Amino acid sequence: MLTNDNKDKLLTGVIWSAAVLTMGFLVWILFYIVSNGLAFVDWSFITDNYTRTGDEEGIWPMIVATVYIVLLSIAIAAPIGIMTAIYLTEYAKPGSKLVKLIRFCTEALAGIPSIVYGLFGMTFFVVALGLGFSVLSGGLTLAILILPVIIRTTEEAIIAVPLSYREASFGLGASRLYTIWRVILPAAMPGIVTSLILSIGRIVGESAPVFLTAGMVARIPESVFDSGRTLTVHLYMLTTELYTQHDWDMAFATATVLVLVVLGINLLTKLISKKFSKATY
Amino acid sequence: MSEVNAALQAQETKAALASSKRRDFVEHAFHALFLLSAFIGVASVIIIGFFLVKESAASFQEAGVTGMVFGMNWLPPALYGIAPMIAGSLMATAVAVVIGVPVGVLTAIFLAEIAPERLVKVMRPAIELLAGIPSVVYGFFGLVVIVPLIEDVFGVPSGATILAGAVVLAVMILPTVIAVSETSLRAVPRQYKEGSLALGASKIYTIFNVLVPAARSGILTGVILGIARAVGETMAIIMVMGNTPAMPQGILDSARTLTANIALEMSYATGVHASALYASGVVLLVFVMLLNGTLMYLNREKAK
Amino acid sequence: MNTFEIKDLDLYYGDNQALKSIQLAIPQKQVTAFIGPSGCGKSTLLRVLNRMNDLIAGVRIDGSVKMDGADIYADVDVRKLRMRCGMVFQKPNPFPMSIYENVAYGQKAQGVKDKKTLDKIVEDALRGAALWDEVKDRLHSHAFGLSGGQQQRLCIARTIAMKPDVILMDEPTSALDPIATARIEELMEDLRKEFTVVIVTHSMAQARRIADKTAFFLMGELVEHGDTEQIFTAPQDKRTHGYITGDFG
Amino acid sequence: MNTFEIKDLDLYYGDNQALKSIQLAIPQKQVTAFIGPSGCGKSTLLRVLNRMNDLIAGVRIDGSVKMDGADIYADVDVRKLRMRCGMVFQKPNPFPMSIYENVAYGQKAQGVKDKKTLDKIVEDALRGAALWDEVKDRLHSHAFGLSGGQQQRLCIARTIAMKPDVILMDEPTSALDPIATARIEELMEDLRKEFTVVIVTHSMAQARRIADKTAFFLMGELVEHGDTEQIFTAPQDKRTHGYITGDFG
Amino acid sequence: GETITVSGSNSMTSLMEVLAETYTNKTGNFVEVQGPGSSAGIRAANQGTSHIGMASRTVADSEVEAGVERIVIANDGIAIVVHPSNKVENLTTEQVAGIYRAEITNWSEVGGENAPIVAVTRDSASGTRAGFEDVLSLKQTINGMKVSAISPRAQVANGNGMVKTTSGQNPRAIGYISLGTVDSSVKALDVNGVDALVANVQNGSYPVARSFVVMTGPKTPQYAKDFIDWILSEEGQDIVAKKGYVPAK
Ligand SMILES: Nc1ncnc2c1ncn2[C@@H]1O[C@H](COP(=O)(O)OP(=O)(O)OP(=O)(O)O)[C@@H](O)[C@H]1O
Ligand SMILES: Nc1ncnc2c1ncn2[C@@H]1O[C@H](COP(=O)(O)OP(=O)(O)OP(=O)(O)O)[C@@H](O)[C@H]1O
Ligand SMILES: [Mg+2]
Ligand SMILES: [Mg+2]
Ligand SMILES: O=P([O-])([O-])[O-]
Repeated sequence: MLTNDNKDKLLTGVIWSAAVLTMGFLVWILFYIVSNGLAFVDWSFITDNYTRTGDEEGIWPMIVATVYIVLLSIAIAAPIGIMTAIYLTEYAKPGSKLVKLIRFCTEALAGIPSIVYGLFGMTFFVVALGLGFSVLSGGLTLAILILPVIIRTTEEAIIAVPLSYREASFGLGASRLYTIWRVILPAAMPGIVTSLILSIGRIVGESAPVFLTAGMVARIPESVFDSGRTLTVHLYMLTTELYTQHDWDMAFATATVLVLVVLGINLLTKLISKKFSKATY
Repeated sequence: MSEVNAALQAQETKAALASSKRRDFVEHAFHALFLLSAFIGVASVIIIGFFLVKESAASFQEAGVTGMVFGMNWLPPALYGIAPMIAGSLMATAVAVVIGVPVGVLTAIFLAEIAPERLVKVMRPAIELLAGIPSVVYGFFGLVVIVPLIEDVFGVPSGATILAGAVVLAVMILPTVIAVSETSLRAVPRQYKEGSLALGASKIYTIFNVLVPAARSGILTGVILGIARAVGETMAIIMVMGNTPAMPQGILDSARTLTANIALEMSYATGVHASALYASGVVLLVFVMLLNGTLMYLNREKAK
Repeated sequence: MNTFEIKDLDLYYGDNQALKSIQLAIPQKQVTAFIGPSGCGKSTLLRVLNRMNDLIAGVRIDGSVKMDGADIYADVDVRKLRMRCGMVFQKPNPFPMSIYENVAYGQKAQGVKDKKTLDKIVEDALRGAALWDEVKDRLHSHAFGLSGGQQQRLCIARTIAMKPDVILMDEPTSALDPIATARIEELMEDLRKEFTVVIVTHSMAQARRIADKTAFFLMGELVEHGDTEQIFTAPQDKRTHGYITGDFG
Repeated sequence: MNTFEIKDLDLYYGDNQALKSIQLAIPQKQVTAFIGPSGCGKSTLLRVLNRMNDLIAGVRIDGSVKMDGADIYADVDVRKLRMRCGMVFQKPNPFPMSIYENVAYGQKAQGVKDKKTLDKIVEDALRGAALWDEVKDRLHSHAFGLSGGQQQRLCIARTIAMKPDVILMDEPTSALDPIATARIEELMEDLRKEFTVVIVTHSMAQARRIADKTAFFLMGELVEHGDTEQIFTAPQDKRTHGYITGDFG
Repeated sequence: GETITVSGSNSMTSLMEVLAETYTNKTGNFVEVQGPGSSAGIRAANQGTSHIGMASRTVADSEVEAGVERIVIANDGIAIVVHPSNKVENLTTEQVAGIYRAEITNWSEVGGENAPIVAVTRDSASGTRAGFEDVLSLKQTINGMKVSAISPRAQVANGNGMVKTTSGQNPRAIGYISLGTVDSSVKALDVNGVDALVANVQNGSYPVARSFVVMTGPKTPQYAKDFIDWILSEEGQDIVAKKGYVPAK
């Protein structure tokens, strides 16, 4: 029979082990990837073209394609998402049927597995609208995919703006629009920026919905109607074609770059929200 | 005299307070714009739903809903049974939950209640990093590390098993479970904790008897979001689970998930075969909707 | 002259009745205090006067509220009403922007853009709120750098800048220290010369110090109202008597 | 006999000093009230007595606090200290479980499992908190079904069930209506027979009604303490006088 | 220059990308290659969504619509591969078929160690798989439709590389991949005693072989057809040979 104190000690031990396990796994994955890949990441790996004749094996075209797709989907989704969040928090009657419908649909969008987005994007944008495998198809598909992330996070940021600001602004006879523009959006800005960066992370990490809509051509897209291969898709392609040790090295190197990109995005989120919160408060 | 004055002032005030229409126009226009934006999300769901149903109709017609959902054999273009894939998805998810949820919840407890603040400052970004790593990287890691490991440890002919998929999924749902659980643990009113400690209860007793029960619905939300993520995961699973379209006999057997089925065959398939893949998507969506429904139900309980 | 005349006012939050057939006249250019125990409806009634309760879903109002003889729940532009009835809240709530921007906010929201006009209005308002001397050298620094008492005066300045007829204050000093409280109470002396002031306070002593008229509420009812001196020295209702002698609350 | 003896106590929240060289003795089996304006440090001092401040990061304490002669900041088991000094909070905070479970909680946390023992303790505690008759038929229904006043008495019962020597109360009636407040005040009469009671209150009237001793705080300092009657009728310090006559606060 | 779009067989992409790049460097016309799989290539040619479709197997008349032209640009063997440590050197076509039908499940049945066989196949509509099934008669008829007879318990890999990784990692695995992609990480078995060599494919003695086919539709522009002509030219066919495939001419 365990005494109370021993039971406490045991449970404390269990909790510590869970934390160690979580961290252990993270360190293991990171170490495995980075230790195998970092040696092959150099400047030319980043800035070189990628050719199948074997002259160049850089990832520059993938970086450019990733940036294009990120910019395009954010440019489409951000205004829509932010305006939706404004509607839900500032205009709609809470609990009305309309809000329920919109919220239900946002939840549904958030729940749809990304492979289904791929399926849909390929049928709708690529074939039905005739956009082909292109940065545009990919950007549109991913825009829908990140819409719920932006809506939810922005909503939370807006709701977190103290009621007292709204009261003060309305109390001074300001209109709703003016209140939103001058007080609410600036105060919610760190949250909004965070939501955008979260979305970037999501886009960078996706693979199936990207290659089913944007294709996988490894060159710098010249227009939004060209196909492009993102970094993650590139890693996926590499892993399905691991022939020589050299192929392995390139896969590890690409994975390392991806991990570093994600790390950079996370740090950026922290930095920006810190900076904003200093600026406004 | 003063009555006349009063009446005059009333009129003046009334006029001064009367609403002006021109200004309201801009307000109305923006109101409409915001509303329109809000409907784009609704429209997207409708279009996606429409296309899925439309595209999957042919296969449901050909094979019948029960023929597909309960069919044991996937041999397009003759047989379109996706029961093995449904089982594969469910088993992989279930095992991932069994592994990932206890570890996740306990880690959340660690972060919210046990860890010194300095450690939390290191761990939280680390866990966010875990959340941001692309699933392809997890799959790659699973393929070259976990799969051979399972071969060695369990002595099975091939390590590409449900267990391998579940381990990878467990790690992938950890960040979701941890983040949501930690938030809800921290949201438990301070009074509960103080009340318990003031009665001389130990920290651990307080955690398991007051904090965790009070945060239960939040923790459940985290678990359900984790399940949704696990059910929807594709690329990592393709790389580690063997993708055999046969009914799995146990967790040390290979299996194919619904998502893997779509990703593996989508670009090849035509006709009814393609339609059957859309049907897999519909089944997947039904799962996720059920999960969402559960979540809404739970949150309604919480609101009470 | 009365600024407000409230007749048969009932107010419900959903099913919960928070105000019960209130009859009350609020005289012009005087300070009227609302007192009563927590939850009795003081804030609710105050917010009826500039229709701030419109922001809360599920609020239902019966009865009539007239401002200078005009029904404010008839077809009026709520924004204009709120410009005429400025409001100061319990916790100082300056906007997260500079001192200047805070005071100019209301005018800018009405479309005033001319810098000179704004400068003048800002200065006048800050003087009116007895804050000018303390901040004139740092008008463009952030409002959050001010102390609690200064922030509250800034909120009063912000309200004065709208040139309202009425200033509504909901426990404006309850979050302040005694010295800051004293400064605001002094300021009230000046304000009453120009504005009709309605103040909610939980401190009977404060009501006694600053109010011309006092209204005592209990559980949504207006128990008694009249001259402050009379309420505190010769209350008509024994509930009022019980409250001011400290039998409950 | 004094239960607590506090000497030269300084307390800092980070750099902010919240208590300044407090000297205070709290006598056994009497009711001691802490009064003073908001933020003066009443709650902080109360929480010093059962080391509840340990939970807050960055708190630093100098000086000595002795309970029955033993230094509670020396090497003591905090859990045992807290069992001896029960605490009742401002807002009733029953746990989200049944009435019975709430009262039995503390004993269970000590490892008591025997049903009979627990039943007895629960009944005694509920009787002690004058709640037994109201809840005896629904011991196993959820505590949130009780009214605010009942919940607060449940929290007192929960504390009594630990058989403490001291009960610390932080504004225990400020969230309650007058009738519930009256019931709790009645209960205090009984409690003082068995326990040393320390109560923080913002209502001077309440302090006067229930306390044997009163201590008046201002900005972290103990201005004056002594017999309640004396503090209210013949305060030694003019700040005390100013406060009780309503000049500030 | 113009952009020529090519899509289809995954096995053909590694060859096609080299051809494309050489051609682009030569003419300035960009060739875009997507490699989702042979069936997608056939569909692309039928629907005209790409200029050129690719299939790594023979395409039947019934599969293409009128106006779609099929051109063989190369021939390729399908290598049966195992882990380099596997002692088995040779299998007959019957044995291979037996393994994939799951009639042979242990390496000892075909002269190897006593260990279970892990069969790895490609996804159901891969050209490599179709070619493999054709040659080994791995077909069965169900509901009047010809479908694969490969056991559903065989693992499915979504590309030549994935098959290779699995066979190269697992000593019990067997798989099949395009001969042009074989290297030292796996061991290619002899089939019916014939070495898996390009020469043996060319002279017809190696039994498991298929054609690389490109398809053009009525909408395919001349500049895309020029690309195919160039592939069939000496220069193009040289590259085919250099990459380890059998030239069509
Ligand atoms: N937004 C709201 N929704 C529902 N009920 C409310 C709301 N605001 C106030 N109430 C209820 O209306 C009643 C009156 O509240 P009000 O805030 O006017 O009291 P008060 O006299 O200002 O009290 P206090 O001194 O605590 O500020 C209370 O019972 C309160 O619970
Ligand atoms: N957790 C904390 N961290 C930092 N400062 C604190 C903390 N809690 C209280 N303080 C500060 O310590 C001082 C005393 O606070 P305390 O809560 O003891 O006052 P109080 O007399 O109980 O006031 P009230 O009547 O409002 O409850 C205040 O200035 C307060 O801001
Ligand atoms: Mg109020
Ligand atoms: Mg306090
Ligand atoms: O060449 P395939 O990828 O279709 O086998």
